[in-house]
Amino acid sequence: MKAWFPAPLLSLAVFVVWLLLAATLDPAHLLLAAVLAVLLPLAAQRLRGESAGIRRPLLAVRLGLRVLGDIVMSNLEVAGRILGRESKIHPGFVWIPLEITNPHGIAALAGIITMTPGTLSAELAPDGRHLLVHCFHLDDAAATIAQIKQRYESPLREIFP
Amino acid sequence: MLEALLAIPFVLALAIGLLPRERRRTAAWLAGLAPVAGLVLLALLTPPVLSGEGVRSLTEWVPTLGLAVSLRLDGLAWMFAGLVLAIGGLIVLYARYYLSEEDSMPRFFCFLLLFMGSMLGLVVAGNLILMAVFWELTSVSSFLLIGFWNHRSDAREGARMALAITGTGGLALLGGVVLLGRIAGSYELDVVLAAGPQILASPWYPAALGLVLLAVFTKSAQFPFQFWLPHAMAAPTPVSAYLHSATMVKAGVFLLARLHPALAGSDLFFYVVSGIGAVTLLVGSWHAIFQHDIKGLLAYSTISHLGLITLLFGLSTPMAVVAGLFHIINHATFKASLFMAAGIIDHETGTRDMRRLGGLFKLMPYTGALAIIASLAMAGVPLLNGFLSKEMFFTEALEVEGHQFMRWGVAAAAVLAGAFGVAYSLRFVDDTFFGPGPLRIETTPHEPPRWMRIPVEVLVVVCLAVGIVPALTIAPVLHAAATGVLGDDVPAYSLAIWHGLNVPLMMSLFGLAAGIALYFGIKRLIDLYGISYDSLGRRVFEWKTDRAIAWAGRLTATLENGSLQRYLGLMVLAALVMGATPFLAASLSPGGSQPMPPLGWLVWAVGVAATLATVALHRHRLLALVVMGAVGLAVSLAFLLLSAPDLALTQLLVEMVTIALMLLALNYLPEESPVERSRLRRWRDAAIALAAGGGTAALVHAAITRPLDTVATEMLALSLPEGGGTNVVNVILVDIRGFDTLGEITVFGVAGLIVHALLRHVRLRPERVVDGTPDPLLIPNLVARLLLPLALAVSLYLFLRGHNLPGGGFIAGLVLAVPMLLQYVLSGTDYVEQRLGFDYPRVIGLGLAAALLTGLGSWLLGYPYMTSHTDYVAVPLLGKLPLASAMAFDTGVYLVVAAGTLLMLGMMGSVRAPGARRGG
Amino acid sequence: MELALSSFIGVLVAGGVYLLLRARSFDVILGLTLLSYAVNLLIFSMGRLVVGKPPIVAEGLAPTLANHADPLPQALVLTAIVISFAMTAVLLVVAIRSRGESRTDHVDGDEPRPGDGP
Amino acid sequence: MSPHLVVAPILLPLLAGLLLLVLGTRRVQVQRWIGTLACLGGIALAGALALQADDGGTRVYLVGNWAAHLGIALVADRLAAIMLLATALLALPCLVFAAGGWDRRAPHFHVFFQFQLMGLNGAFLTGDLFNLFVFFEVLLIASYGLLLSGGRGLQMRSGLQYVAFNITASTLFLVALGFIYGLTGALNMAELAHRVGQVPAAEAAPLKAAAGLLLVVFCAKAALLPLYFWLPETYARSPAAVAAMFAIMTKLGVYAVLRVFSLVFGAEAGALAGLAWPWLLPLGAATLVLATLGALAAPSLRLLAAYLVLGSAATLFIALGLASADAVGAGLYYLVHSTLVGGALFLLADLVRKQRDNAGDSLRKFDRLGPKALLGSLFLLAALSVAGLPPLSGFIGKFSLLAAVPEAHVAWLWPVLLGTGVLTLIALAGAGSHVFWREGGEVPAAGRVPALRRAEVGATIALLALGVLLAVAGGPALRYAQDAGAQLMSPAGYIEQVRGALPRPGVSP
Amino acid sequence: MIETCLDITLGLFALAMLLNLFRLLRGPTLPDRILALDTLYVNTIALLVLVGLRQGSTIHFEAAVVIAMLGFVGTVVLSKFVIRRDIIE
Amino acid sequence: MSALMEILVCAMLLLGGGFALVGSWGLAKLGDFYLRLHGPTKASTLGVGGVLIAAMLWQLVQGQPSLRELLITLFLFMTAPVSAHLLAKAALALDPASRPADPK
Ligand code: NA
Ligand code: NA
Repeated sequence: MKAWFPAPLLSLAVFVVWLLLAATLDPAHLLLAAVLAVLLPLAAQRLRGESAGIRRPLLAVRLGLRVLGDIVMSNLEVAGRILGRESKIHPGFVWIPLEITNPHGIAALAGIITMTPGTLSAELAPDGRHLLVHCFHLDDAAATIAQIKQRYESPLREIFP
Repeated sequence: MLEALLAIPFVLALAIGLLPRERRRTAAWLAGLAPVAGLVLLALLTPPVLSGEGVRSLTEWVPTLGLAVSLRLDGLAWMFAGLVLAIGGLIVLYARYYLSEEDSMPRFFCFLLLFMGSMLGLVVAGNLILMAVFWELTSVSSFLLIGFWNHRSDAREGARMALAITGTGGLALLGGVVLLGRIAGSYELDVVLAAGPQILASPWYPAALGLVLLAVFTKSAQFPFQFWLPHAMAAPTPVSAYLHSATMVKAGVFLLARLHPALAGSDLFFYVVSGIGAVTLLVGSWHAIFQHDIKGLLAYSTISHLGLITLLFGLSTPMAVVAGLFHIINHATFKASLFMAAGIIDHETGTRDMRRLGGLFKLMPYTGALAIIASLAMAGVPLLNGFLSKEMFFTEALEVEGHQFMRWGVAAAAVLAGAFGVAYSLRFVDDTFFGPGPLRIETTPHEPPRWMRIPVEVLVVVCLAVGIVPALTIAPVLHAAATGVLGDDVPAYSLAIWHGLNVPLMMSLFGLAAGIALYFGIKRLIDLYGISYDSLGRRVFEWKTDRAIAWAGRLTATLENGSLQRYLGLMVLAALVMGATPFLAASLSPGGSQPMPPLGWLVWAVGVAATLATVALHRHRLLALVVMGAVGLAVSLAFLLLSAPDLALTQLLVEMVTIALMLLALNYLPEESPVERSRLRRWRDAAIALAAGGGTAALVHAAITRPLDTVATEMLALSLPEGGGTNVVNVILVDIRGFDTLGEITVFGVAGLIVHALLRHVRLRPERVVDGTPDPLLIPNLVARLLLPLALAVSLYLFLRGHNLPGGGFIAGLVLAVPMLLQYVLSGTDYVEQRLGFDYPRVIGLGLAAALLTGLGSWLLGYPYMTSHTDYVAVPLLGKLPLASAMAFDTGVYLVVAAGTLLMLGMMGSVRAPGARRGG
Repeated sequence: MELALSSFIGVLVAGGVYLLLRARSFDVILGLTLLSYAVNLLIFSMGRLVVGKPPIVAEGLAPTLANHADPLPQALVLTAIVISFAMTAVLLVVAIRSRGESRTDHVDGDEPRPGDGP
Repeated sequence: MSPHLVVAPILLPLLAGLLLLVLGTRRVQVQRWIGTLACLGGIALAGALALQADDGGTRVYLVGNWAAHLGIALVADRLAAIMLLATALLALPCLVFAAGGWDRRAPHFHVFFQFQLMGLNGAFLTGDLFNLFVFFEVLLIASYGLLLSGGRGLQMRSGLQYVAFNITASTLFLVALGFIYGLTGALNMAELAHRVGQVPAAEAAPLKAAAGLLLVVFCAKAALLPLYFWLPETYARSPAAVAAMFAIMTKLGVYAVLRVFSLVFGAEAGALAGLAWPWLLPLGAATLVLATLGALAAPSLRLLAAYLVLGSAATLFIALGLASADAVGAGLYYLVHSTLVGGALFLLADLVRKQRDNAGDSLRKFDRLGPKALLGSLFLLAALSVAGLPPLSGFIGKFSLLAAVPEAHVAWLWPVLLGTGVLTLIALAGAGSHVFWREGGEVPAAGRVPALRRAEVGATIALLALGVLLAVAGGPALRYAQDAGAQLMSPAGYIEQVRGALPRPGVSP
Repeated sequence: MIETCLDITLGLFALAMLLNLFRLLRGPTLPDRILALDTLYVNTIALLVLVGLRQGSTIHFEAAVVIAMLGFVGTVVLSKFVIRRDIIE
Repeated sequence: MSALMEILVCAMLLLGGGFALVGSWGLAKLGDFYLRLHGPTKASTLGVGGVLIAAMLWQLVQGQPSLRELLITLFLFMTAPVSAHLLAKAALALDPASRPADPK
C-alpha cells in the first residue's frame, strides 16, 4: 500500500482535483482520476523528500476550520485598521520560538500565520527554531506569541509529530 | 578538326599542370607537342582556306543566348593561327633552355599552353560572344604568365596592372559585342560581318564602337592605356617574346581587323582609330629611345608598332588594311627574335641594362649578328621585311583622305616615327654590342646553347626571306588574310622590293638618315643614361587604384560602423517609408467602431500605463521587468475579453517563463543601463518610435474598422465535421494548419538546443554575488512540492481536452514546465536533475518524432501528409472514446514544449561562475 | 473599442521601437518583448474585435462568424507567441555569452568612447 | 512519381534531425553518416522534383488534405525546384566540409544543419504566406545555432547583432502578415493573389503599405541597401561551412521577393500589380556598387567572400527589378551559380586561413602558404567564376543578364554591371596575388600548420566542380531558368492550379 | 439584482486593480512593485470569474485556475532574484 | 429560497469585492512596506474567495452545480502565503536594517 500511495493525502488531492477539473463523475473519469492519483504522486515523489505523514486527520480538519474563521475575523479587524488612521497602527516584528520540529508542520504554521491577517511569517531563523513574524498591529508581543503557539502550533505538533 | 586544333593546347595544358614539379623534360616535350600538332592540323586545313571557302564548325552551348561554340577558319584566322602556333613552338623550344632550375617548368608550360589555346580560340571564334570568352581568357592566362615570377613585386604588380587594364577591356568588349549582336540580330560572326551597313546606321553604333575600341586599345596598349605593357616586362623573357610579338597585344589589332567589315566606314571610326594609332606610334617610338632596359626599349617599340598597325586599320582603305596585316606578320617575326635575343643577353650577362652592356659583339658574335639583322628589320632597312610594310604604310600615309590636318598629321607622324624607330634600333645595337662594356658582369658571356639560338635563327631567316623574296614567301599568306578581312575587295598590290624612286622611298631614306642623325645627335647633346622616365600612366593608375581602394574602405567603414542601433534604425525607417508611401496619394476614411466595454478601459489603462512605465524605467532593468509583467497581464486580459481564451492562457504562461529567463540572464548583466550620452540620439529615436507607433496604430485602426471576408468562415463550419474538435483554434493548430505547428515546435526545440549548446560547460561571472549560503526557502519549497502533482493533473487535463476547449499541447506543456521551474528555483538545478535527470534533447527528439510520425500515418491510407483521422474506439466500461490522430500530434507538441522549456531553464540555471565547483 | 486597441498597439510599438534602438542588449530585449506584445495584439485584432464569443463551436450555435470570433488569427498568434518566446530565449543566452566574452553588454561589443557620435 | 515527393524534402531533414537527437550526441561518426545520407537524399529528391517540374506544371500538395485556401498547400514549380536543388547541392559539400572537424567543436551541429535544410526547403515549397514565415523562423533559428554553437569572442557579438536584427525583421514580417490577413482574409498565396486582384484602386493604400512592409522584411533577409550593413561581418565571422550555407540564405530573401511579388502582387494583382519592381532596380544597383567597393577594400578573404555574396544578391535584385521573363531567368541561373561559387569561396577562405599560420585569411598581413598550387588553382577557378569571367558560370549569368537589360536601361545599368565586374576582378586579383604570390615569413615548423583535410578540400572542389558543370550545361540550365522566369511572370496558371486543387474526398471522422 | 451586484463587484475589483497599478508605477521599493503585480494577478482571478458569471460562460475558468496555481511564480522568481540574484542555484 | 440565495450571493460578491478593494487600498495608502504587504496578500485572497463562493452558490441557483471554483480557492490559498513570505524575505534582504536581531 505504501508503495502505491506514498502520500495518501496527496493522492486523494489529485483524485479530487481531477474530478473537479473534469466536473463529472463519469466512470471513465473516475478511473482516470484513480490512475492519476497513483501515478502523479509517484512521479512527484522522486522530487519530494520524506512525505508529510499526517497523524490526526480530524484535528487537522478542525484546525482548518478554525483558521478559516480566524481569517474572516481578523480580516475584518485589519480592514478596519486600514481604513482608519495609519498613525494608530503599531507594526512590529517578533520572533516566535518554535517547539515543532517537523518541517511540514513548520511550513503549515508559517502558512497559517501568513494567511491569517495581521501576521506574516517572514523568515525561519537560521537555527530553524524561531519564526520571524511581522505583525500588522503589535500591542503585546508576548500575548501574540502565546496566542500563535496555543491556537496553531500545538495542534500542528500533534498533526505533524 | 577545327575543334581538335583548339582543344589540343587546353588538353595538354591540363596534362602538364598535373605533372609534378620535377618532370621538366616531360613538360617541355608535351608543351612542344601542342604547336607541332597544331601546325600539322592547320596545314591539313589550309586548302579550303586558301580556296576562300574557309572551315566552319558549330556546337551549341547556350542556345537561348545565341552563344555557341562556333568556329570559323578563314584567311585572317588562318594567318593568325599560324603565327600563334609557329612562334609559340619556337618559344617553347627557347623557354626549355631559358628557364632555370628554380622555375617550375610544368607550371610555366601549363600557363603558356593555356594562353596559346586562348589566343587560338580568339582567332578561330566564329561567334562574337565566344570571341569575348577567349579574349578574357587571354587576359587571365597572360596574368598568370606575367606574374610567373611572383616572388618579385614588379612581376606581381605588372601582372595585376595588365589584368586590370585588359580585363576591363574584355568586359567592355562583352558589352560591345552584345550591342552588336542586338543590332545584327545574331552573335554569329558571319551574320554580324554581313550587317555592316545596318550597324553603322544604328543609334547604338557609337556605343558599340566605343566599347569595342576600348577593348582594342587596352589590349593593344594604345595611348593612353599603353603603360601596362612595359610593366609586363617583368615576365620571363619567353613570355614577353610571345605576348608582345605575335599574340597578346596583337589580339587588339586582330579584333580591329576581324570586325573591320562591321565597324569601319564611319568618320568616327576613321578619326578615332587612326588618331589614337598615330599618337601611340609617336609616343611609343619616342619613349623607346630613352629606355635603358632592352626589354623596355622593345616594349615601347612594340607600342609604337601597334600604333602603326592601328593607324593603318583606322585609315580603312583596302590597301591600308593589307599593309596593316602585313606589318602584323613582320612585326611578330622581328620582335619575337629581338626579345629572344634580349633574353639570351640577359641570360649570359645577368643584366638587360644597356648602361652596363656594350661590346658584346666580340663575345657573342653569332647572337649579335642575329640581333642586329632583326633590329634592322625593326628599323625598316631595305631587304628586310620591316622595310616592305613600312613602305606600304608610307604610301598609305600620303593618300589619307579627310581633314587636312589629318592628312598632314599622318604623313608627318609617319616620317617622324620612322626616324625615331631608326634611332632606338640604333641605340639597341650600339649600346649592346659595341662601345665600352660590359660593366660589372660576374661571368664572361658567351654564345648560348645551340637549341636556344635556333628559334632566333629561324625568325631572322624569315625576316630576310620575306624581305628579299616577298612574292615567293609571304604573298599567299597575306592574300589569304586580306581576303579574310576584305572579302572580294582585296586591292591589287605588289610586294616587290623596288617600286622605283618614289616618295615613300624618299621618306624611308630620309627617316633612315634622320634617325641616325637623331641618335648620334641626342647621344652627344644630352646624357642618355641620365634620363629616366617614370611612367606617368603607371603613376596615375597606381595612385588611382590606391586612392580608390582607400576611399572604398572609408566608405564601407562609414556605412558599416558595426552599430546594431543604426542597422535596426534603418530597418524601422525603411518600414516607415514603405508603410507611408502609399498614403501620399491616398487618404483613408475611418470605418465604423464598436462601443468600448467598461472593463476594456481598465485593461487599456493598465496596459498603456505599464508600457509607458516600462520605457521610462528601462534603465533600471529589474524595475522595468516587474512593470512589464503588468503589460503582459493587460495583453492577456485583452485576449480574454476579446474571446481568445487560448491566447490568454498561452500569453500568461509564456510570460512567467520569460520573466524567469530574463532574471536568469540578468544575473550576468549589469543591473542598470548607463545614461546614453547623446541627447540628440534619444530624441531622434523617440521621434522614430512615435512615428512607428502612430503609423501602426493608424493602419491597425484603418484595417480593423473595415469589413472582412475571411476563409475562417469555412474553418468554423468544418472544424467539428472535418477536424473533429470544437475548439476551432486547436483544430487549426493541430490539423488545418498543423504544418505551421510542426515548424513552430521545431523552432522551439531548436531554441532549447541552442541554449544547451551555448551554455554547456560555460562559465560566466555573475554581476554580483550575494554572500552566504543559499537560503533553503523551506516553506515555499514544501508548497511547491505539494503543488507539483496537482499541477501535473491540471496539465494533463488541459492537454486532453484541448481539442474541444481551451488548452492543448502547448499550454499543457507550459503548465507542466512552470511548476518544474519552481522546483528549479526553490531546490536548485542539481537537486532536480539528480532526481529527474531527463535527457531533454532526446525528449525533444521524441516529441518531434511523435509529430512527424503521426503525420506520416496518413500516407499508409493514401492521403496527404498530416491528414487527420479520428475514430471512436469502444472500450469496455468507458464506452466510446475518441482517438484522434491530431491528439497524437499534440503529444509531440506537449513533449517538445515541456522538454524545450525545461532545457532552457535548466541550462540557464546550471551556469557556474569561474572557479566554482559543481554542486556549490 | 477599435480606437482603444489600436492606440494600445501604437503605444506598445512606440515603446518597443524606442527600446529596440537602445545600446544595451537587455534594453533591446525588453523592446523586442514589447514589440512582440504589439504584434500579437495586432495579428489578433485583424480578426476584428468580438466580445464574449470564443471560437469554440457548440451544438445549437451556428458555426459562423456572427457567433464566434475569428479563430484563424488566434491560431496565428499562438504560433507567433511560441516562436517569439523561443527567439527571446536564444537572444538572452547570446546576450549573456556576448557579455561574458567581451565584458560589456553594449550591443556593438565595445563600450562607446567619449566623442563617438551617433 | 509519388505525390508525396513534394513534401518529402521537408520531412527528410526533419527525420534526420530528430534521429540525430534521439540517438544522442556521443558518436560523431554516426551523426556524420546520418547527415550525409539525408543530404544525398535531399539531392535526389530535389533532382526528381526538378525533372518533374520541367513539364511546366505546378504541383500542389494539400497538407492535411485541406483545401489550399484553408490549410497549407505546398507547391512545386520550376522556381521551387531550382531553389531546392541549389540548396541540396550546396548542403552536401558544406556538411562534408564541416565533417572535417568543425562538427566536433560545435554541439548539435548536425541537428542544426538538418533543421536549417528543413526550414529552407519548407520556405521554398510552401504556398502559404504564414507558413513561409514559420519556415523562415525554422531556418533562422537553426542558423543561429549553426552560427553560435562552438563560437566565442567576437563571434558572439556579431551573433548578437545577427539574432537581434533577424528577430526584428521577423517581427516586422508578422506585422505585415497581420495586415495582409486583416485586409484580404486569406493566407494562401494563390488565394491572396486572387483576392488582391479584386481590391479596388481607391482601397489599395493599406494593402500597399502591408506589401511594402513585407518587401522590407525580405530585403532585410536578402541584404539590400540600406539593410545589408549587418551582413559582411556576420558572414565573415561564421564558421566556414556555416558561412557557405549562408550563401543560400541571402538568396532566400530574393526568392521570397520573387515569389510573393510576382504571384501575390504580380501581373494579376490589379491596382497593386508590379509593386516591388520599381524599388528593386535602383536599390539593387546601389547595393551592387557598394558591395563591390566593400570587396575592393576587404581586409580579409572571408570578408571579401561576404561582399561578393552580397553583391550577387544585389545582382539578383537587379534581375528581378527588370521584371521580365528573360531577366528573371538570367537571375535564377545567376542565383544557382552565385550560391555554389559563393559557398566555395567561403570554404576556400577557410582552407587558406588554416594553412597560413599567422596571417590567417588576412589580406594585410602575409605569410607562407603551404599547398599553394592546389589552393591557388581553386582560388583562380572561383575568382574567375565569381568575377563573371569566361568561360565559367558567372560569365553566362552575367552575360544573360546583360542581354536581358532592355534598351531603356542599358545606358546606366550596363556600366554598373560591367564596372562592378571590373572592380571585382581587381579586388580578386589583388587578393589572390597577396595570398598566393606575396609570401613572407618563415617556413612554418612541421606540425604548426595542419595538413589539409581530404574532406574539406574535396568539398571545396566539389562545389567548384558543380559551378563548372553549370557552365558546361549552360544551355539546358539557362533554358530551365528562363522557363521558370516565364512561368513566374505569368502567374495565372499557378493561381488557377492551386485554387482549383481539391482535397481527396472520403476521409473524415 | 444579481447583474447589478456583479457589475458593482466588477467595479470594485477594477478600482482595486487601478490602485494596484498605482502602486506598481509608484514603487517606491522593488518589493512594492512585485507585490502590486502579484495583487494584480490575484484580483484578475476574481475579475475572470465575475466576467464568466456575467457572460454565463465557463470559458475563463482555465485561465483563472492557471493564474491561481501559477500566478505566484512570477513573484517567487522576482523575490528570489532580490534575495539571492541567482534564481536557480 | 432562490431570492434568499440571490441575496446571499450578492452579499458574498459585495463582501469579496469590498475586501479586495480594502486590501488594494491598503496597498496604495499605507506608508510602510511591511504594512502594505498585509493588505493585498490576505484581503485580496479573501475577497477572491468570496467571489468564488458566490460563483458556486450562483451556479447552484442556476441549476448547474459546480465545485470547480473550489479548485481555484485551493490553489490560491496554497500559493498566496508563499508570495507574501518571499516578499517579506525580499524586503528584509534589501533592507537588512529593518530586520530584528537573531533571537538569543
Ligand atoms: Na543559476
Ligand atoms: Na548557478
